[in-house]
Amino acid sequence: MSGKSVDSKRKQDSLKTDSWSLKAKGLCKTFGKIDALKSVDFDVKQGEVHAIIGENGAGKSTLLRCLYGDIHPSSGKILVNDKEIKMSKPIEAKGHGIAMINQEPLVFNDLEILENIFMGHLKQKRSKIVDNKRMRDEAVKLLNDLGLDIELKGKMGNLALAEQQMIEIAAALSSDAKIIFMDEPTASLTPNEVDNLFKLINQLKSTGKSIVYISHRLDEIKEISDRVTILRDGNLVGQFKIADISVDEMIAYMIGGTMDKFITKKKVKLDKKPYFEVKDLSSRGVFSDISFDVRKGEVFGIAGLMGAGRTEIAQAIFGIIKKSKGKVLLNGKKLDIKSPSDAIKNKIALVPEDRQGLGVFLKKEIAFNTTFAAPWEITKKLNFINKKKERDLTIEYTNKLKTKLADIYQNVNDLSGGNQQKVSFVKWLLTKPEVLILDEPTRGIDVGAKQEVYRIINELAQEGKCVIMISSELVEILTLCDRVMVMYEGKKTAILEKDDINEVNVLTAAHGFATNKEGA
Amino acid sequence: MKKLLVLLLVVVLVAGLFAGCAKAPAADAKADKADDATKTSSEEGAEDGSFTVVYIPYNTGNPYYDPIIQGFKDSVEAAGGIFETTASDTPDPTGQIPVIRAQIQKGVDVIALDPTSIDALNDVMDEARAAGVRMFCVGDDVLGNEEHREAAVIATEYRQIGYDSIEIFAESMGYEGQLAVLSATTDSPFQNEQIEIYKEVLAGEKYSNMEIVEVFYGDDEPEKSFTEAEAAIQKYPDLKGLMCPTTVAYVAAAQAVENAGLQGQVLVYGTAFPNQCREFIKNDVVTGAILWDTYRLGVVAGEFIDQVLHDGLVIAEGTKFQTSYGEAELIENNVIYAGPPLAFNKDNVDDYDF
Amino acid sequence: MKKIENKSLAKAILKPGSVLVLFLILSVVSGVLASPHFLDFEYILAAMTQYIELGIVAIAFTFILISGEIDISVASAMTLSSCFAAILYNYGLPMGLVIAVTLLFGILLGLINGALTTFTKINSLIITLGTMSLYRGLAQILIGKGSVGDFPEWFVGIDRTKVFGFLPLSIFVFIVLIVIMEVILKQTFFGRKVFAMGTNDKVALYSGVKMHKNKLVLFGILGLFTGIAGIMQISRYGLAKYSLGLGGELDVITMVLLGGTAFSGGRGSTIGTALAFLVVVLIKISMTLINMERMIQLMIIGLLLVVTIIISDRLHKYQDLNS
Amino acid sequence: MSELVKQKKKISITSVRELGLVAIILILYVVVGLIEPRFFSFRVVMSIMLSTPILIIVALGEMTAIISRNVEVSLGSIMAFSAIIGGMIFKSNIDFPIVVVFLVATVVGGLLGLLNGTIVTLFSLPSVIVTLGTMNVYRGLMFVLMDAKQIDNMYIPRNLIKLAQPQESIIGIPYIIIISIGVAVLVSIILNQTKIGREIYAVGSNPDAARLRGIGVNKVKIIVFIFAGACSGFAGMIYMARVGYVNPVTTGVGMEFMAVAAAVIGGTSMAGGSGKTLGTVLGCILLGLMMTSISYLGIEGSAQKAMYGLIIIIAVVLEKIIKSKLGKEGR
Repeated sequence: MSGKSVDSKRKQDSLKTDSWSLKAKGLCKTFGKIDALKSVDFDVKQGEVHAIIGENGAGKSTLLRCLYGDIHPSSGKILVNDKEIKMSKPIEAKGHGIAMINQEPLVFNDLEILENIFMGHLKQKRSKIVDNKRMRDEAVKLLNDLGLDIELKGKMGNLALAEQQMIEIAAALSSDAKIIFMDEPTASLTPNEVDNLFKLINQLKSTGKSIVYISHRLDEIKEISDRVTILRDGNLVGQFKIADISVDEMIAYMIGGTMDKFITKKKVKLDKKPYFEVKDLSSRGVFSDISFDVRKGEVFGIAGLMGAGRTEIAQAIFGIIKKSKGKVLLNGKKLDIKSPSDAIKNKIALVPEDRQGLGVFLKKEIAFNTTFAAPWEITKKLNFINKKKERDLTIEYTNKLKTKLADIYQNVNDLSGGNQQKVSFVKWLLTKPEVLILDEPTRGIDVGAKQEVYRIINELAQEGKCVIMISSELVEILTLCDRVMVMYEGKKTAILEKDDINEVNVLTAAHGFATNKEGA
Repeated sequence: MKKLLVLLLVVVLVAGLFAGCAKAPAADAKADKADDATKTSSEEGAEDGSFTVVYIPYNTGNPYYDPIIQGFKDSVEAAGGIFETTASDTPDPTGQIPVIRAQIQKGVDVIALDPTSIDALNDVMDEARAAGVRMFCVGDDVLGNEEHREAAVIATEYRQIGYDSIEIFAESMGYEGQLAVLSATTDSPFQNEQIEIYKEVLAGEKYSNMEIVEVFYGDDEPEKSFTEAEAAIQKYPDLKGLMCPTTVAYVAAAQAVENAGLQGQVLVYGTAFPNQCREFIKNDVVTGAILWDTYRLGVVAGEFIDQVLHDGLVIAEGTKFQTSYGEAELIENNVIYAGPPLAFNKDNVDDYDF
Repeated sequence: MKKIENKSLAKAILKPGSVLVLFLILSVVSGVLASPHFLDFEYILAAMTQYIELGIVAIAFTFILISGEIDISVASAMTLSSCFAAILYNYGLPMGLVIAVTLLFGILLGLINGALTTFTKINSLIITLGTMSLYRGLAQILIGKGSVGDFPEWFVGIDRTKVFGFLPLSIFVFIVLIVIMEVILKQTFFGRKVFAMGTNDKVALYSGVKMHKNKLVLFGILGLFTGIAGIMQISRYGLAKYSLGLGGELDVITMVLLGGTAFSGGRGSTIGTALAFLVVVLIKISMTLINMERMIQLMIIGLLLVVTIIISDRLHKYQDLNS
Repeated sequence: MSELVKQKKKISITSVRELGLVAIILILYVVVGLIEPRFFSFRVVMSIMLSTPILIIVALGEMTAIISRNVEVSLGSIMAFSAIIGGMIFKSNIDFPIVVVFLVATVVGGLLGLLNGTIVTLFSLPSVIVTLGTMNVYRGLMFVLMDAKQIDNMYIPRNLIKLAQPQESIIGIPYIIIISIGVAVLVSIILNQTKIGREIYAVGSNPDAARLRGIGVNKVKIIVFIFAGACSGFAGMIYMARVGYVNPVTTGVGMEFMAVAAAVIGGTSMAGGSGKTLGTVLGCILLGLMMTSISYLGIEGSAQKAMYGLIIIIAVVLEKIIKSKLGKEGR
């Protein structure tokens, strides 16, 4: 009873609020040497869905975090109702009616679901005691709107990722936010859940709320949003009414001109027999029965949506997460890989996706990083380090990749994103690998650096290495790969041969629908 | 901004350091004077009367030493000397050795030590004497290693304490009933000696109706002693007496009895300061306590050292000398007893304040 | 006055190392101001031997901290080893053998900590908080309240046997160990792994570092050093006692952090720790010389620790910004 | 569906811990009783209960700190410090209203906690190391304050000591037990029923999420430290009532350690975000029972330290195993 009245009251409030707006003027943000945002203008009107698109590292999330007060813009200003506001903490953004739903749900595993919904704005009785009844009533209402039935008493940690995401959305709604930022909210949702979300979004629009929506799924953008802002490498490259722009145009703007302009695939003749094989590899609860093979000189792509289990396959092969079943063969002989060091011994290398978190030691010298994965190259007996050898090798390899650096003894975090990525490459090239697994090799680096990376990939193929490339960027998949495996929720949905590799096939398979060339 | 904070904190640290040292110049300046004196004429250096005595008790924060230090100070300063005291926080050689070394380094004239170990301190004591420092034990002695110090001033003949206390207690118990002992640690020599004496005495005819049921050990830790005392009371419902040869245990036992509301049923006796037992005596929780005059110990020690340094008092068995409490004598192993035991009860407890 | 100080400090801020030098000067100055008996090389050496065990533990502790772990059970482990040795000797084993076995025992204690942390993935601080009192308690059980002594002549007095006629043997050992460990840390690839693990354990793992193995080795080394320290402790006192070195872990942590090792790991040097050892010891010496109350000494050491971590923390952030 | 099943399992497991503790306590009590029949007596139960209040109050403060992903090791010093302040007031005027002194001690504790919290949050430093330092700083301070002297029994008002005496009690339960129960109830209300209480859990469970939800993480942390300090200050008065005197060197040494042990045994996760008042109280009772049994059976007291250490290790390892069995990582 009371719950209903409260809820309807909330609606009226938000309806009553006379039109308001959020604007950003000339936002800039630099991380160390990298410009994440270069003077970007942005604005949201009341009751609209405004999408932001762009490739990884184009600055979408950075923009959102600035608007949410999570990070301070280096320059530029943010205005609410044309009044400039200064935010030092998210708590202040909240004060301005802004709520945020993160890419990976940030939740309190140890707390009850109910509390997860209201944490940060818990309802109290006059006695300063938390009013569980009132919150429960509101929560039930919310979850109905979202078409969920989840036991509110349960612990958050026991929910599946998708459910956690929905709870986060519920949380944002419960905070009476006027504007909600959604950073790839559908990344881990099933089509069914996505529909519910969209229903909800439309309902919110009708109640005068605004949504800022980030997604890689352009079809979704087309479906749900009113306007779209396109970013590339931190620059604002365009802002359109959704009706005025087609998906292809969006892509063109995102990658800056049509793809073949800057990616070229060097032809390499592949030998017949597979060199590196994976046979029904499984890891409990993550992915299952994955089989594929790679020939010398081949670039083998793995495509799929975020959370489809691509990275995990790489980790399983590399001995970081446990394999529950299946085997890995190199040149016909079975490999027993329990840890990365085993993998390295077997001439396998993994250039991980999270460069700064997994790829390089930011606070160590370039030389240190370059030689770290290949100790045998620079150590004498009693594993003393041969400083001269270290220097020579570092110089040789960094030059080979045209890494721009002042001094091989400077720290890696003084380098630009692209050069950091090159160091991460160099480190692995030094181990003289036969098989290279590249996880999102161009994530968050500028166009120039991307071309460099593509060049390196081509060269590696020409040197007859097996290259396995995991990528979310269609462009790369479509142009660089000889064959592509597409995954959906931990399962292989297709292996596409050269001629079948096109956007339609990849995306359909990536969304879990069989392609005509299923499992070829 | 934050850098400023850092600077501020550095300044604080520096301040802290010097605040800590602040005491130093005052105390030390005097020490230097004394020290120069000994330098100019190390042998007969004491002639100008100015001499430095450092007393090193078991540990700091131990109220037992307050009166000793007071008496020591009074007598030494009366003789025109400088009295200092310092100690470690842990009552063991780890703490005492560096402290003693520091005194040697400062070239004080006399080190008066209450040894925390009968054997671990031999080397450092020899070091001191080799460096021309007069080495005495005050309070306790290094049994079996007497050759490493010159003489020892002991508060009283501790065995006598044992005999007196058990007799007084037995009398108050009416020479009958169960008796438990709450001691310090399993290997503290003084307490163990006392317990032996109790047993020896209770073996006698007159005490045939009394028995020591068990010995508890409180490790001289307040809480532990307290728990042990309670355990003793509950374990032996017919318990009539708790004998506590250590002040910590005494307070704990008295408190436990009072808390249990067993005043009069379970008697408590043992060693304690007047200030510690006064309340309990007034509330009839205990009949009294026994100790020795710790102030007197300090005075006698001071006067003895003064006479050794300035009146050529020979340190040898049988030597007699005058103190403000009368005549004292060096007995076997150059031990001096400062005075007789001192028993407190309702009547005399208010005459003392320590 | 203050201004000038601030200026010089502001300069010093630029390099973490210089803060250490500042502290060193500071401690000498305050020592000299405190007592005219302070500046006496022989005495300082002699006094140093009273804290040398902690210094030795601090060397290996530096490694652990750089690798991103911590072990606050070191003082207890040291004392437990010494008590263990004493018991062995009283069972009639020859001293030489006792020493060997004790060192192994020390390694074992370290490995227990290491195994518990690496395999359960529980924060090493919590584990060692437990073993800190476990080890101390075991020592107490082994020895009881008393002390065990009567060691052979040749063994007792490592602090009084001199090498080159002036240098106490224990200090000599200390110096040798520093040199060895500094070389391992800076010149070998093992040293690199130590830094790597502390800088970013995930990157280290991805780069093929066997985390479990290396962490175990590190805890083992620390254990070995506590064993050595334990032996030296008995040799110095001529007896073993469960309460010896109580609270030493605070001194050790202070030395290591003061020595410029980042609490978060990935940065540090044994040379720095050695200098920090000097600072702490000099301060302690001067404080003891002026008969400062022991509690106040503890307070000042505590203060030193807090201030030190604040400064080192600031400096590292500052450096990352300015590099 | 499967979630619901999981939840049931989780719920049962958490409540299993409290039940398990009760069981362990009973079993231990019975076993000791069988060895030493006199153990089965009201007096003994009473003295076990009497030995816990100080620990309970400090441990609840420690628990709060741990829930917020901090470890406070200066609580023992804070307790002693507050007790000393209280004692000095009584020494100057023994008739000073006890309630006021309780208040003063609590405030003093809170202030010392505030200092810890400020240093920790202002410089974002690990709380253990900071409090490890202040632990000694506070000891030193009170030592200077007292000029190395202790506050003797004679200066403590009888009425305070009466609080710890069975004969002075409501329906046979001494006041300090009632007080400690009161504190426990209060703490559990604060932690479970108030906004700040829940935010403390949130901060411990996932600081980043808390920050993004607009919770002032540092504010919460500081409040936690103040709270822990205040608890210890209050406990200081209980200490005076029970032990009857305060000594700047010995009082409250190792208290923080016992407190951590009690909290961890009670199921407080060192990873932060979870911990129950009831569990911690039971943990305290278990430790108190152990202490009493040890002296009762005349076991060499030296075994105690070792046992506490062992218990802590076992407790955390069990915690971990249970968590991983649930397939839920305490991040």
